[in-house]
Amino acid sequence: MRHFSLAAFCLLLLAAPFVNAQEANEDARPAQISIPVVTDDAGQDEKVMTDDAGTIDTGDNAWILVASALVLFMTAPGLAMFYGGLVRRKNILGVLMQCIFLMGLMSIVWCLWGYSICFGGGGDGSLVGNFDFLLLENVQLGWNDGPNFTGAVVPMEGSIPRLTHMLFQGMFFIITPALICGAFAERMKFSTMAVFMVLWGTLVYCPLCHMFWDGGLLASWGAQDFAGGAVVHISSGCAALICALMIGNRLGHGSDPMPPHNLTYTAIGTAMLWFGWFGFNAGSALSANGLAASAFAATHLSAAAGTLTWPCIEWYKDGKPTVLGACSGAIAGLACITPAAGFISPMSGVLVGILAATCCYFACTSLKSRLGYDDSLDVFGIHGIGGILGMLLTGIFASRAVQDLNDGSPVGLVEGGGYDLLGIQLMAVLFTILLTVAFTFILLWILERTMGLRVSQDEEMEGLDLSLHGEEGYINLP
Amino acid sequence: MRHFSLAAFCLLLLAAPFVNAQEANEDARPAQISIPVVTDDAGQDEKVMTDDAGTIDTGDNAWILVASALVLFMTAPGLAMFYGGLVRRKNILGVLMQCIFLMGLMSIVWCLWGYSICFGGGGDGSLVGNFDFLLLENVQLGWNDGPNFTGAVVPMEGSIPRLTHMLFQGMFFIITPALICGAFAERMKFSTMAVFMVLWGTLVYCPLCHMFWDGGLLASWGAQDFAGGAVVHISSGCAALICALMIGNRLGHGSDPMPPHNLTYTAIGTAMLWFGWFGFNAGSALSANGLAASAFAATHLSAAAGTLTWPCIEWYKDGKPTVLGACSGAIAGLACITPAAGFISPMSGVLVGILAATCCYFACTSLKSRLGYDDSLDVFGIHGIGGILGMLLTGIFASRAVQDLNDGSPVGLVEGGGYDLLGIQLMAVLFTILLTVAFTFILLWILERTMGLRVSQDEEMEGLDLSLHGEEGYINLP
Amino acid sequence: MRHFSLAAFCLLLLAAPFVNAQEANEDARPAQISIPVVTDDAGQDEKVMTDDAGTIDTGDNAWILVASALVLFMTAPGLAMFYGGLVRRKNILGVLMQCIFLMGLMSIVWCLWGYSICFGGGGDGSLVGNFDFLLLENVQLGWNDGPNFTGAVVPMEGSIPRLTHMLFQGMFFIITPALICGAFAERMKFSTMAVFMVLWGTLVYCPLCHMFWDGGLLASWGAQDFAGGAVVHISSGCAALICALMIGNRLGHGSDPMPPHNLTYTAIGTAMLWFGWFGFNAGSALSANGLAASAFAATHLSAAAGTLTWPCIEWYKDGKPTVLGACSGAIAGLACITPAAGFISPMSGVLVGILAATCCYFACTSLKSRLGYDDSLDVFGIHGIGGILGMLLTGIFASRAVQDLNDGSPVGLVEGGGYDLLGIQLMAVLFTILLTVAFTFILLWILERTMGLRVSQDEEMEGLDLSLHGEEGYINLP
Amino acid sequence: MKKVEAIIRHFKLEDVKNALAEEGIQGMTAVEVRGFGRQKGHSETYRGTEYAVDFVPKVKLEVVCGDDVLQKVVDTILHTAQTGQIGDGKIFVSDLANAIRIRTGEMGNDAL
Amino acid sequence: MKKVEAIIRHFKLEDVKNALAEEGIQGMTAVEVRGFGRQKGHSETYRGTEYAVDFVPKVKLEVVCGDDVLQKVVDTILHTAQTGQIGDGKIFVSDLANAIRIRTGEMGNDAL
Amino acid sequence: MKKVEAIIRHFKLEDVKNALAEEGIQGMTAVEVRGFGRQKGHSETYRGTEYAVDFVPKVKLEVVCGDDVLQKVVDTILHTAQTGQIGDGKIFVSDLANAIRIRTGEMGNDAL
Ligand SMILES: Nc1ncnc2c1ncn2[C@@H]1O[C@H](COP(=O)(O)OP(=O)(O)O)[C@@H](O)[C@H]1O
Ligand SMILES: Nc1ncnc2c1ncn2[C@@H]1O[C@H](COP(=O)(O)OP(=O)(O)O)[C@@H](O)[C@H]1O
Ligand SMILES: Nc1ncnc2c1ncn2[C@@H]1O[C@H](COP(=O)(O)OP(=O)(O)O)[C@@H](O)[C@H]1O
Repeated sequence: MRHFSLAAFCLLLLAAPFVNAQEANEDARPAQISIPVVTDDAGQDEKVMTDDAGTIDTGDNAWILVASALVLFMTAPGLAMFYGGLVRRKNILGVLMQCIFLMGLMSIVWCLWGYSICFGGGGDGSLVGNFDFLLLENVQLGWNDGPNFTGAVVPMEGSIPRLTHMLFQGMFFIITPALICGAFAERMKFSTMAVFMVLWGTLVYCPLCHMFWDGGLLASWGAQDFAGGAVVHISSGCAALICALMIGNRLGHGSDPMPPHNLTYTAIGTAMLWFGWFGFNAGSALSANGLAASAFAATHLSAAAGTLTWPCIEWYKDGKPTVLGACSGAIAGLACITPAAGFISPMSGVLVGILAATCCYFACTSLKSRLGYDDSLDVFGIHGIGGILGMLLTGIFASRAVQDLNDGSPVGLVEGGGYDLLGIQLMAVLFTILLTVAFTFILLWILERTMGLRVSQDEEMEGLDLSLHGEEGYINLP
Repeated sequence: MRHFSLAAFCLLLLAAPFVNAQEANEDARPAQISIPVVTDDAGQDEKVMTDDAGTIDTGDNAWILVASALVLFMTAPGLAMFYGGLVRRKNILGVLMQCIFLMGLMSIVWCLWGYSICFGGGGDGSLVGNFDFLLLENVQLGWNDGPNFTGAVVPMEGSIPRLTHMLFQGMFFIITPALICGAFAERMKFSTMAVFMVLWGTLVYCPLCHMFWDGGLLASWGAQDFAGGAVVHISSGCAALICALMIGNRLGHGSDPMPPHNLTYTAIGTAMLWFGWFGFNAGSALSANGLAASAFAATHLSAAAGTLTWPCIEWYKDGKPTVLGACSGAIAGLACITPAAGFISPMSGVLVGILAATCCYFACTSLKSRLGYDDSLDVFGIHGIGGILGMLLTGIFASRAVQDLNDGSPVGLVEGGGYDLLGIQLMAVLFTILLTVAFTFILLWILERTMGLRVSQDEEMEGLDLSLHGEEGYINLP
Repeated sequence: MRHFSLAAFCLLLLAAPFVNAQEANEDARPAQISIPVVTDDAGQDEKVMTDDAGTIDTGDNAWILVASALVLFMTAPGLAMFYGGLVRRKNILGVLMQCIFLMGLMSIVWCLWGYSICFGGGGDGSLVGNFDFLLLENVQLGWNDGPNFTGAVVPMEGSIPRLTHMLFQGMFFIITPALICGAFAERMKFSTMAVFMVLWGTLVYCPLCHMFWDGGLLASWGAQDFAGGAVVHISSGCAALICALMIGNRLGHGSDPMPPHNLTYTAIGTAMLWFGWFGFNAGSALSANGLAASAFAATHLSAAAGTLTWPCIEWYKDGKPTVLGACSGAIAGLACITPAAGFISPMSGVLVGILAATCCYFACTSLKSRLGYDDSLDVFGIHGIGGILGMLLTGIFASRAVQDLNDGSPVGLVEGGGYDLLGIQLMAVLFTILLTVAFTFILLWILERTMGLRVSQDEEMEGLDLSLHGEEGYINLP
Repeated sequence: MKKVEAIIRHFKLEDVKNALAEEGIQGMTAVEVRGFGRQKGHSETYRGTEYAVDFVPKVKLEVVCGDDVLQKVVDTILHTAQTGQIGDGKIFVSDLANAIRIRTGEMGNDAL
Repeated sequence: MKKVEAIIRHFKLEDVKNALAEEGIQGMTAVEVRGFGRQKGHSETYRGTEYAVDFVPKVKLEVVCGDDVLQKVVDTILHTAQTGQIGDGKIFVSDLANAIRIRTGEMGNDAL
Repeated sequence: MKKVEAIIRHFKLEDVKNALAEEGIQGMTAVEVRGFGRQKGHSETYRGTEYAVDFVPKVKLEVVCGDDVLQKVVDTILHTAQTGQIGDGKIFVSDLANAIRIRTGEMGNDAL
């Protein structure tokens, strides 16, 4: 009964395309013609079957399709296991459910309106995209009955079908909200979580994504975010902090022990995230070119450096290197290299990883315990801090050898490009933080007063697995 | 002693190529010349090394190789974890063993005769392929000593080596039997299982595969099955139903609680299946083209819609959305979109997912409990029903924009193509069900009277892990 | 305190690039010009942005990037789960930590000097590579300010960027040491392990790698190792044997039961290794061509045959086929086909798999128990024996249809190429074993006298998870 | 008051619990245990190394009851848990000095 | 000497342990158990098949103590483990014939 | 009849079981427990948050035996389980009113 609001909402959401999909198909025909990059829309006889071999680079398309799969793999099983292992046994399914349900929910939002708001275009300096791609119009394959050409058309984005681009970017739209879940793990109401994520995705993620990656405001400033340091990590990290502050600490936080219930899952999840991150970062080259290889290498080396650094700090300070430390270091390195991967050289990635692990280590240990908030799985400490650091380091290490942003002049601070880029990056970071914090706060404020953010004390005590989902993670009966 | 029949059988099977492989190599040479698509078999000097760069599209080949790996990944760890989590702890290894052993067994069958029976050609309307590809003759790389050309030849299948095609399709030959295992989980004799699968694969899967995908009978009717809605899901689903009926219910079914012993595995397995399914469906385009992207998108959106729909139904009916519901919905959506993925537009995939989850939900809950059979892991309820539905929905949603089946005229019911395709699809579904049910019944009937289908009561009670394999899944001793 | 030596060492290691990286960037410019394969370094106007589309084959690059990711996936989660499941519960994190930490450590060593020593060139018959690629100089994208061309240059290796090659090969540099960890599982000091691996990688792996794969000594003999039968498997297997002998048996070995604590992990890990091995072997074609497809198929069929053979032997001998047997057989088949994958036809792969599983079965059961050493997870029995067998079988089954090594004349023994190749392979195997055994022994001898190889008895009894890392794998408190 | 500890087969737990509940027993506690006894364990073989598992998984059910119902409890368990095969388990009965319900502080038979 | 067995809620274990330790109790042993009682379990539904879990997870804490401190131990547990809701658990007290410290062979109260 | 409950170190279980079996003890039951005592637990640190684990894993071995063999059982356990280090555990002995073999219904010493 009391969850009915969301149930209704979800059904509504699901029903929407039922009404519109066919329209979309109808509408698509005339509109398709105006797509600038259609394949072979001239110089062919009428009634030609889809022949896109001329323009699609199959290598690029293969790579981005694989990268899309890899990014989905990051959310589940990757993040699901990483986070799942860190909570207490009674909440493991709560975490898994958030990840898997978000895979469904955000994908539907993405195809309905998300992609359009992000990548619909909108001109230089715009804040959101326009509605050209609503319901995947002009994205899915279309049919052209025009005078010059009759046949199927494949809307393109560079050398790959726009559908591939939509898929790849759509996977980012899943993992970003999923990352936030770490902040309110073990106590968030499921219905509120779902509604919050739909709104947050629409109001925070989409504009940021557009502003950085679709020629929007921040892009027009010259801000650079290769694969989502700001769009994904700062946004989710800051949102997580606000979530943690507004939903409050877990019952027993600070007094009861809440050790990870299954560090093997966390370690396995880390490795899966690392694996998937290659798709995330190297896929962001949108081509299987040298840039992709460079981003791949930078990503790998930063992760590697992080994996070494964090446990070495622990070793030095506490006498023992921990598995969770190695995992945290890897993720910190990966989050931090994300904005930089396609701008800096792989060897600089090693430095990025070292700095990332060091800063995140202190954020997760000293800072958090001093401030006392319960960002349960350290989303802010790792993704927030890592993302901010990475955006700034991009300004420092960016090299024209990797991407020639300045017509042949040096780019980053280190290679002699001056403070320009660093300054812009700083502004972009501040902008991202502000926007995220403001919207997240408002959304949660409203949701707290309407649906409520938190499960009841009894439910929290019983564990979300039983109280929210009526299931248990492990049942060892014979 | 009493398992000796299979042991012998297996060893025999393994010994076969020992005898024949070299013959194959010998024979291959003259035969190879007759392969229509050899690479550069003219216009080159003698003694040229393999040079296939001219004809192989590396992008396509890369994509299908990756897709092959992904489809294998579906069987294990994907399906192995998905199914493994659903059984009781004492049978977890039984499930894993079935999956892994089948990976071995079916692959060997495939290279010996399976691929040839499926894809050997045989002309319009044929029921099985011929024996041109036995022992991978004319599939593996060959050596040509002919008058015009001396050197290695790469048999091709479109823009990819036939070997790649063989690999990709071979992975389907593994997962289809593995899917059936869900029906008789926790009680099937291992030796009988192995023999049954070899026979079933040969007598049911191969003909169906040929008839749909190698220009056989059903293809000549015009029936469409993009990636295996009938060949894989209806066939395994219906076989599963017959298995469940003939082997009988588990001891204690209906009285003893038999909850999933590890839903975390099931959830992780689901995510892995989703990931692998991209290879399954988008790989079925056999190219990294726009069709692959479209099939990928349709697959993803259908899975997403299923993931939302099933738990929302539970939420509405029982008050709690469950993780198993989300997982089941995802799999239902994926199974259902399989035949349709390359014919319908991605937005229609959303509808397919919603319908799939809804129908499968009722099949797994109301229908099964009413009829009382023990299809233990709901293979029929999800794959059977999902596959049937998907085949029919293909007739409804198929769009010429995705595949222009009708020379530019509308294809599916919705876009105005009339009932033609839908009718054919219905016929093909009925044909598939009939053939599967008949052969599965006959095979099991014979096996029941010879080897026996079921382990003894004691063995079932002790659990298959110990009784069949002499091992335990989890040993928590220090 | 007593681990300080390594801590210091690691930090030093990490600090190194801090000092040198910029130099590298500076130095790179003039050096880059001398790279033979730079992209479009002539015939273009000045100030051209990186344009590598002309030379990079995106299909090949996509495939090798994916393959790199797959090989990393082998180490963790693949090997980590495979090995992790086999130890006792109290040591699971010890295993995971070794894998994950090595992912970090070896990657850093690789980019600093490893790649250069392996692939720096050095002329026919050389023992190690030269230092051209130290700190990824001439590997990462460079900037050229020369007279003919100003812009970014992408150093190439065939049709892929050298960075891609570096990444792919770097993943081998991770998994080889990780494989060794199985020998001294549950008792090795973590600090010593780290130092040993850095030295072993540099002194054993790198020279072997260079001698086989970069035109070094063994290559000049004509020895063939497609994907690492000697470089990876013999080297790790033999090193493992020496480790097991020198570190001594686990406390209670032979008396206390030490069954695998989680065979489900082992089974899942096996499937993941199988999946990743496609990247390992088929990726070693360094192109998405017909050879890649052939290697992929041979790999798959050998794994399949091994998966069948091992449990069938058990079935025959002990009455029950086991899951661990199927997994071991798969890995044996995979290890054994590794050197042969790109030289023999897929059908021969079936035979390789059968022989591999048979030999490794007897090595792991009869041989080991007779000799009494505690190679805890059978690294020698599976990888060592498998690798040796595979190298020899390459000489027997190699076929000119797959790789025309002899200008059109038959290659392997079976197709009539005589004993030449077999002889060379045998010599190469002996050389590999000798070199590995000698260096491994010396390294361990020194380390035993300086850092100590083994944890204290108390630490071993308590389990490495708590004693070395201060964590527990599974905490089932509420 | 008596404490009845019954070591039984796993798959009998539900039956025994239901039978006891029908007899009016309102509470009981179950623990996973491993038993060594006449019922031999099994041996597992991992890559040729045999490993004898002498302990077999059992469930121990603890029921605290008044002296009056002791016989009923023991009989019920005896009947429901019996299969007649070696390894059916044991019932151990011991005296209990006191029982207290934590929620209310009630003592003795009232606490059950 | 007495043996006190307290079946309590999971999340009370730390509190009870700390409270006992403060009272000078130097040792105790905890076991994971599953309890059946007035506190109803829950029902889980897996693909429409409902499955009633009558046993709820509890912890059994065993404390062996001298007769003199028995009351203190019982009271401490009673206070700390109480929430007032059904399912708080029970305390069972029984006599113990002897206690021996394995390390030293000490017996009786000295062994605790 | 007596019930001997021995809380011992994990890795001593096999030794103790074998030693007891050699002494003619035909049955026993083991449970995983967590013990709190003089032997300090350890502290684990997860991302800087220290978490003290006061309970250490132990095994509780329950042996029911006739009064005549009690001493032998206790001595055997004492000798086999001893390492001399803090944390070796305890042996608790209590009286048992009755023992019944479920399979046959035999009572008392015959049931063991
Ligand atoms: N002396 C004993 N003390 C404690 N537990 C015992 C004793 N003897 C048997 N048990 C328990 O009873 C179980 C069944 O005993 P067993 O001898 O195997 O069969 P049965 O009771 O049918 O003769 C054992 O697994 C063990 O847990
Ligand atoms: N007669 C009994 N014998 C053994 N354990 C009991 C008995 N009655 C209750 N218990 C244990 O006490 C726990 C709490 O009992 P319950 O009846 O649910 O609540 P309350 O004690 O508050 O009335 C049960 O879960 C069970 O473990
Ligand atoms: N009073 C007690 N009641 C129940 N169990 C106890 C008691 N004291 C100790 N134990 C158990 O005995 C174990 C060993 O006790 P400990 O004090 O650590 O060492 P030692 O027996 O060598 O002095 C503890 O872990 C605990 O399980």
